[in-house]
Amino acid sequence: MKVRVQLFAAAKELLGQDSVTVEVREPATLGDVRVAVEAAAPALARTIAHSLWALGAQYATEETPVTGECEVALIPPVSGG
Amino acid sequence: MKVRVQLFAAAKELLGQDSVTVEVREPATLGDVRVAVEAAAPALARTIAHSLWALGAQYATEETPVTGECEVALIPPVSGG
Amino acid sequence: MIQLTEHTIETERLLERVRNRAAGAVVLFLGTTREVTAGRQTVSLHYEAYREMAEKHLAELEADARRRWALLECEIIHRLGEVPPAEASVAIAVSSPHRAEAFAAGQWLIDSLKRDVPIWKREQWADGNREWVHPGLAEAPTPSCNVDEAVGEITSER
Amino acid sequence: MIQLTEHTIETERLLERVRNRAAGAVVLFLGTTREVTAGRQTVSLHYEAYREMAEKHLAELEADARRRWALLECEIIHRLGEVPPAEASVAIAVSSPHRAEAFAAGQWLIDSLKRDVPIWKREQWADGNREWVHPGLAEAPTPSCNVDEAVGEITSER
Repeated sequence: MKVRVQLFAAAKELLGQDSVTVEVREPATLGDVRVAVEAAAPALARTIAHSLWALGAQYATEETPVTGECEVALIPPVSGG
Repeated sequence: MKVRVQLFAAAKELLGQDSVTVEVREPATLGDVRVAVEAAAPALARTIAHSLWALGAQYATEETPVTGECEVALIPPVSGG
Repeated sequence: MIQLTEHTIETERLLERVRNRAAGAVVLFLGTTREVTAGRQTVSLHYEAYREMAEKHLAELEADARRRWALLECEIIHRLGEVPPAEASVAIAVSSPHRAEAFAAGQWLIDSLKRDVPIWKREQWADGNREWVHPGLAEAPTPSCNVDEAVGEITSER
Repeated sequence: MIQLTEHTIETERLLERVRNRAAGAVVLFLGTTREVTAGRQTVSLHYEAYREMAEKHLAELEADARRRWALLECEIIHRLGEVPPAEASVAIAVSSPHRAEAFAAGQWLIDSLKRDVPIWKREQWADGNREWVHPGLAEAPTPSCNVDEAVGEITSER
């Protein structure tokens, strides 16, 4: 299945696009998505190492199952406020 | 010498006046002034027991010497803010 | 800057004065008149100060706060006279490069002000009673006097 | 109430909304753009959010704060886009019967927001450099790129 991962801040600028879509085999977890993104966009490796993941607009662990309808996002270290 | 003691809040209202002037023998301390005020205005006894004193617009102990030119004030427990 | 005033505290102008290009944080504290205290309804609070001493003491608090924390601006305003519900009797505004100092200084300033500065408030209760607030003074041995709004010479203690 | 906005944060209206007849205390925190950070001059900060998640998270912070402290009102506003020096990128305003809760909730809210809410800032330095701020990401292995103000696709990391 295809999973679209939203990108923000430095991750978005590193890739020059606000999302990256990867192919993962079902059943998949956020960890599988991570591996696929690292393969598709090696430039993001360092950022990913320091980032969290969100599923359905909430922080989620890499064990969390992912379906094709899920809203997935890479959350680099935040700096609001 | 005569010493004028400024009164505020409940102390002022209890006496119906914003100061009380007492006679003390020189050399005098704030403690002597206190004794003289208690004698002149027995209605203030309870308030005085819970109050501080100010000399020249600063908190001062009862051992502090007082002269006739001093600005003396009775400071009941404060409640600003 | 410190100020005692008989007028409404203008918070927008106060915030303008503490804004600073070197600041990362601004903390504003407002002490406001609470309508209900321990189940009793307050019509307004009336504040009185020993002005000369209060101004001196507030200026010392500002100087102390500036010594203790890296503040860029520090303003303390206390209103005197009548203060109706929801209006501010006191405003403390500080700015600093980082937020920890601004919060710490703001809390310390209001705590110190309430503990030490010679300002007093009188509750005007909805039932017609008035009383000066003198924390620590034991309950008055005489009952509080019911007075007309127009009078106001007589009071009771807490 | 929580809000993400592209516009200047109107502090006076914010204070009006948190004023409350049952409140004895109001605490307002403003996070403002600091012109100089570690000796470098900032022209402005640019804020970006994962809007849907940030709004959800801010609403949860408000709900948590209301559970933890006896708050009467609680407002969190974060500005997005460009924020010039001395202007506020974030405003947190709370009111409560007593001041301890207002200070504690205000500090907890800004600490939690800065730690968890998916909002990012990009420094626009006076020397022409831009960089996204990602605390904990080690120094970029490549030097930061000097870009025109008009470009802005390329960035470096802290």
